Amino acid sequence: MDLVFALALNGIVWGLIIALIALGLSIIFGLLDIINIAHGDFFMVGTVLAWTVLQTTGNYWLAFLLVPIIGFGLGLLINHAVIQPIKNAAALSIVATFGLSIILQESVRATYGAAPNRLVAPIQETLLLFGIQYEVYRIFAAAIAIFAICVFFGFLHKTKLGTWMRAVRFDPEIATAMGIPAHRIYMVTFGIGFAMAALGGVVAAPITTVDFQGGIDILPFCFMAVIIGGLGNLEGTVAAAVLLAFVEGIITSFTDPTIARIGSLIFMSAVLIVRPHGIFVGATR
Amino acid sequence: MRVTDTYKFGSWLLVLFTLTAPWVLPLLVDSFWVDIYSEILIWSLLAASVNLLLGYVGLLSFGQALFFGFGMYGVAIGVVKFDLGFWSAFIFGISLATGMAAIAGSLAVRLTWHYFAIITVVFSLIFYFTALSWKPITGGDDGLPFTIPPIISFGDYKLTMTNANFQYFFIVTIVGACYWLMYRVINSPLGRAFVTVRENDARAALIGLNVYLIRLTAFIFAGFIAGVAGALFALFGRYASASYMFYHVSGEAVVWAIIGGVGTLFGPIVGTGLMIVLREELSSVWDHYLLLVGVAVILTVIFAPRGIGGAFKALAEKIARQQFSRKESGP
Amino acid sequence: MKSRKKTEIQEVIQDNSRRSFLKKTLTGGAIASAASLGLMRDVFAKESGPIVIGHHAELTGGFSSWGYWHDKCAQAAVKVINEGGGIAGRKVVLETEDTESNPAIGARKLRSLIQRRKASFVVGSVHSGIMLASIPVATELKTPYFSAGEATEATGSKGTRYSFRTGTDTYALAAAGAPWAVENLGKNWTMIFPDYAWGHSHHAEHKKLIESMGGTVNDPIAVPLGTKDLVPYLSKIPEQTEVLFSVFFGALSVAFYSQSKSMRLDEKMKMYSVSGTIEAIDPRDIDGAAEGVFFLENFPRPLEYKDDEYHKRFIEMMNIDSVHAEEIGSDRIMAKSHAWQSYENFFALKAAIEMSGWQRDSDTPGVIEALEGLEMQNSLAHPQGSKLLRAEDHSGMIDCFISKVEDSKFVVKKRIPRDEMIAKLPPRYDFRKMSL
Amino acid sequence: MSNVPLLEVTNVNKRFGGLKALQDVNLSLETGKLHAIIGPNGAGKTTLFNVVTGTIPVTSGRIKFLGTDMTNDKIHRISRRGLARTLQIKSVFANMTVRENLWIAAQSHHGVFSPFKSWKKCVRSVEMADIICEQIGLTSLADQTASNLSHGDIALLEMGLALATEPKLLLLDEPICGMGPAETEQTVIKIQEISKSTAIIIIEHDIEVVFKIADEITVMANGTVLAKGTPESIAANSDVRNAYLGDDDDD
Repeated sequence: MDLVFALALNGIVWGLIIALIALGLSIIFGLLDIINIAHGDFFMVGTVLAWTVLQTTGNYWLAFLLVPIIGFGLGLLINHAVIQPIKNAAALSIVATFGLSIILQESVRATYGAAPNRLVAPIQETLLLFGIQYEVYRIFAAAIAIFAICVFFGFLHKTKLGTWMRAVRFDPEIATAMGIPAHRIYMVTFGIGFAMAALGGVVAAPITTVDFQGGIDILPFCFMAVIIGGLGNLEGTVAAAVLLAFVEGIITSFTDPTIARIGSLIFMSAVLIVRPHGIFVGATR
Repeated sequence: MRVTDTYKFGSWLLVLFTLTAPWVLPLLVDSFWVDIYSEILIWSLLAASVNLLLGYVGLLSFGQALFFGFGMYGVAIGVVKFDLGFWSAFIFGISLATGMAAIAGSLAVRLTWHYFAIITVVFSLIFYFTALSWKPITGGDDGLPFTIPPIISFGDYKLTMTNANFQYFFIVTIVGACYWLMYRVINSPLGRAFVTVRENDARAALIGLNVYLIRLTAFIFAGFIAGVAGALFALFGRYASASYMFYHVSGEAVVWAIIGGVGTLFGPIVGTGLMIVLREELSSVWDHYLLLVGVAVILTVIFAPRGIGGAFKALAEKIARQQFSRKESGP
Repeated sequence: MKSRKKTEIQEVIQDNSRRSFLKKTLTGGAIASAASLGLMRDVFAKESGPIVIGHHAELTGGFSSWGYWHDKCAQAAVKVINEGGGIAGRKVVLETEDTESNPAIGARKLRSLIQRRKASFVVGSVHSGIMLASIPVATELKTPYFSAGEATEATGSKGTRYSFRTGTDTYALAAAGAPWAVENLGKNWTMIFPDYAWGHSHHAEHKKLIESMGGTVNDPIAVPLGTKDLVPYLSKIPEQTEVLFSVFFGALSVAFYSQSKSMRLDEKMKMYSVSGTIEAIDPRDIDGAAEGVFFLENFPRPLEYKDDEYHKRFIEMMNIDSVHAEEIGSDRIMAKSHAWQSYENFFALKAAIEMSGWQRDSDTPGVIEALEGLEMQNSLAHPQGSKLLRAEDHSGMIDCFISKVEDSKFVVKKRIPRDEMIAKLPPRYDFRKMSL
Repeated sequence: MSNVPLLEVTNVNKRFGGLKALQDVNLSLETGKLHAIIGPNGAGKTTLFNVVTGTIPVTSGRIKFLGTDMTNDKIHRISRRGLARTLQIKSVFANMTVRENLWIAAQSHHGVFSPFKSWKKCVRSVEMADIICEQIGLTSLADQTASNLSHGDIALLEMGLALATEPKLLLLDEPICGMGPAETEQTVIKIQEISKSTAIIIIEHDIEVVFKIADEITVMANGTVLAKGTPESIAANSDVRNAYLGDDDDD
């Protein structure tokens, strides 16, 4: 029985990290109407940047600060070079981001190399939790994720830029008519989306290792959260990510995990068909 | 030259090349290119199935690899587990893919656009994971190699795909039949209905078209084409593997279709051929040639969203218009 | 030829091929006589251009950290061979194609090697899927194909007369390591692996052996693909487990070692694995995550555990240090337990080609017959050690090593000599029944 | 037969969340007339069209067309029963030629979508397309892509799309909205011509036009029917004058 508690807790912790990454995916979809296939690679770039910061400065804590900033910059750059030119053909965004994903993976392989590396967590202690030795770092990681998510929602609701972002998401035409610089909002949004994925990378790197293909596997999970939460529904995304990891954590202790994984994919299809706006209806839309 | 003439000329050139390739290619370059060309033809069917959906009914499927995989596994499992002959295995594979397309389609085409793209990925992921872990049947990620049964055997005389020329023409015949079928369907009332739905689904329903049924028909047809591609590729490679069902394979097919030009019949062949040859040539030159592939994809989307086929069409139309106006202004 | 200055290397190789030739002729039989006839023919035949050997490697994609070394090995082998006068006096041309770690592309690249680059023989992939996709192609194009993947099928149910492997498969790895591990590490085993073929076949082969030795095997834990967080799976490992056997690959492997370490699993049980899970990874880079883990290896990383001239020269050629197998001037770690095959297989081919008197592709059946049962002596051509390419199932019978990571260094605890392996590994297939 | 009303709307309600778009709408329209529905913005006119054509489901109530209940039927089924409509925001198949546009509309009512026959050989629909082309006066533009047409021609083409389905009832949603005077006049003449053979319900803001062409007028306000009658009786109705027309009179 203890194990179930441990797994449930771990599910929430892991879910919060996923939520952070998925939130980036969700705002990019919600505002720019872009399905970002390269989002997993944004995460991966975050892990690589964290590794680089650690190698050059020897200070892990610096990565928490620097990497999101670099990520934001990269996001602006990519938005300018790739996303803005296809704004009128958002239909093709999947294809463009697919190309972007190839480029990001291959650039990392060309510079950083193909061998995986481990990043040692800045906190090494463990504590006995419901019968298993649990890493303190994970709890810290969850705290960082919560903090970042709160900062983001605070930004969205309390600042002018955030209000503008919500306005653009609600109705871009009216927002533009009201004098909101939609173009700049799109830029910032993409930057924030990248920054959040990159921060997710820093937070998760000590758990998942650093590898140029590290984004491939994280992507479906983020999509699950975004879809079950409702495409573009930010609060829903966070809730769904935590819920999914929590439920999967518990299910894993009873049944064959691959069946659990397939089960959650089937659940996701059902959500898409029956409730395309997610299971949390009426939250924000 | 009128637009249609330019088209006809291009198509005839393609057909002529295809029919003489086994003799022309070894003379010009190398016999290896005959096999590459067969492979391009097969993969172009996968791109064509994407094109059918995106170019003709306006649905972006990111999961066509699922039906490719079903066609492929149908053949491999048919041969390995059920001891089927060549044709029965081939038909089994295609039926499996088409059947799956009917099931997946009946759910997927309720959705459109982004939602549709995502659900097709999800469907292919479900079966990708299943195939990977179901080792006794699928061989898992190691895949399922098999020995190809003879196509026809009269006593000692056996005709198999191990004969290179025969294999080539077998592939050409099947792929050709698929393109002929697509050509017929696109120019049929049904094909017009596809385009109508692509253009404006709300209006299409208001003039009495059953949009759901039309989309479903297109989806099943595309699944059938992808299934044929998969079955052919299994026969060509004597191998089936779950890795062909991954969404990256679907993604590549989308890229090929878009680079070739969606909404044109032969666009997928052009796109697939170009990308495969490009990869083949670049890979021996530069280790990180994938960077160029990625850049090429993005540049196409930005500067030629209608692809090579679309650009060609526009050019042909421009030439035709110029000649037309010249004729008008002439004495 | 005579006037060319003989290098030391040349001597070693010639010495080796002479010796194996001698052995062949002495063992007698049709193959041997064919080989000696071939050799006679070779003496009188004229050179007819270079021999093209293809290398089918994972230069990009998920296996590229291994592929780098396979490529380097193949280049070194061809260099050595050409410096020593080539094969049967003919220069060797190496053609390399990248499989992108993807079976679809791999199969195409194999065709490219054989048809376009005109390779008469192919030294192939370490990726099991690519290997299995390639064997039917190679067989049909009647080209001998050496693979290095661990899936048993390649030299088993899916193998053909044209497929060879000098290294170990899951069958051999289990036979080599499990008996020692059951005796020395513990009798209660739990196996954890990703939910795909590689893991499952290791599980199946090990389970059989462990149970036959009176050990207990708990329910296996198959981790779904794409998992990042292993805690839910690690926490399912039963308390009574004495030996935790894991088979992960690449990044997931690193994740496994670090996460199991941070859960202090290594304090409760012995951890045992195969070389593939730590290949191309430096225990120092993963900061002690692999500390105390036992690995079954094909080739020890430090020089000291196979301290001979050939190993030393091999290390020099690879430009790696003699303790961690790290490339000098970069932080790449050699995939030593697998990559040697991409070096040695060229020499196996050299020996067989010279024995059979191969002239052109139509003579290839002779090479296959010569490869079947080929004895290879510990030499610069075979720095991994003496080995036998078994006639029946085309499998290499080699020495294996069980190492423990201590202080981020591999320390060999036990060497399993190849004769012991031969005894433990009865052939399960006989490809010689297939026609050529 | 003649006793059966063309369209019978009984107690239809439509709610969007808390908003009541239609409240207990009752309407019975006879065949062979040109009906008009007028009312201020937000009166529920377009919503009424939407529920009648099946674009959105009703919350409660029944809709009968030629005596058959078709409440919440599928859009395409309703269309095949003989109910065609145009949209307020003009919508045609932009990348198809005028002829193809009309052809597909005709074909959809001939029902057969053979996957193998060439579409150009479906003679009946091809002829139908030509006839409609003539009728709406777009014959000279028949091979033009629809996206190249002028605004007025698109409105005509949309009407043509509806006509090609050989409807028994045609719903026109602001057909002359956004047209210049010349185009308006031309279109109004077309509508009058069509009304000789097909029953029409028209939503129109241009009161002048409505009173000129309509046989019968229904006035809607706040989601309910306020009044129904001949143009004369509507003009004389004091409720209507107060609620709606009154403002016009003050000018």
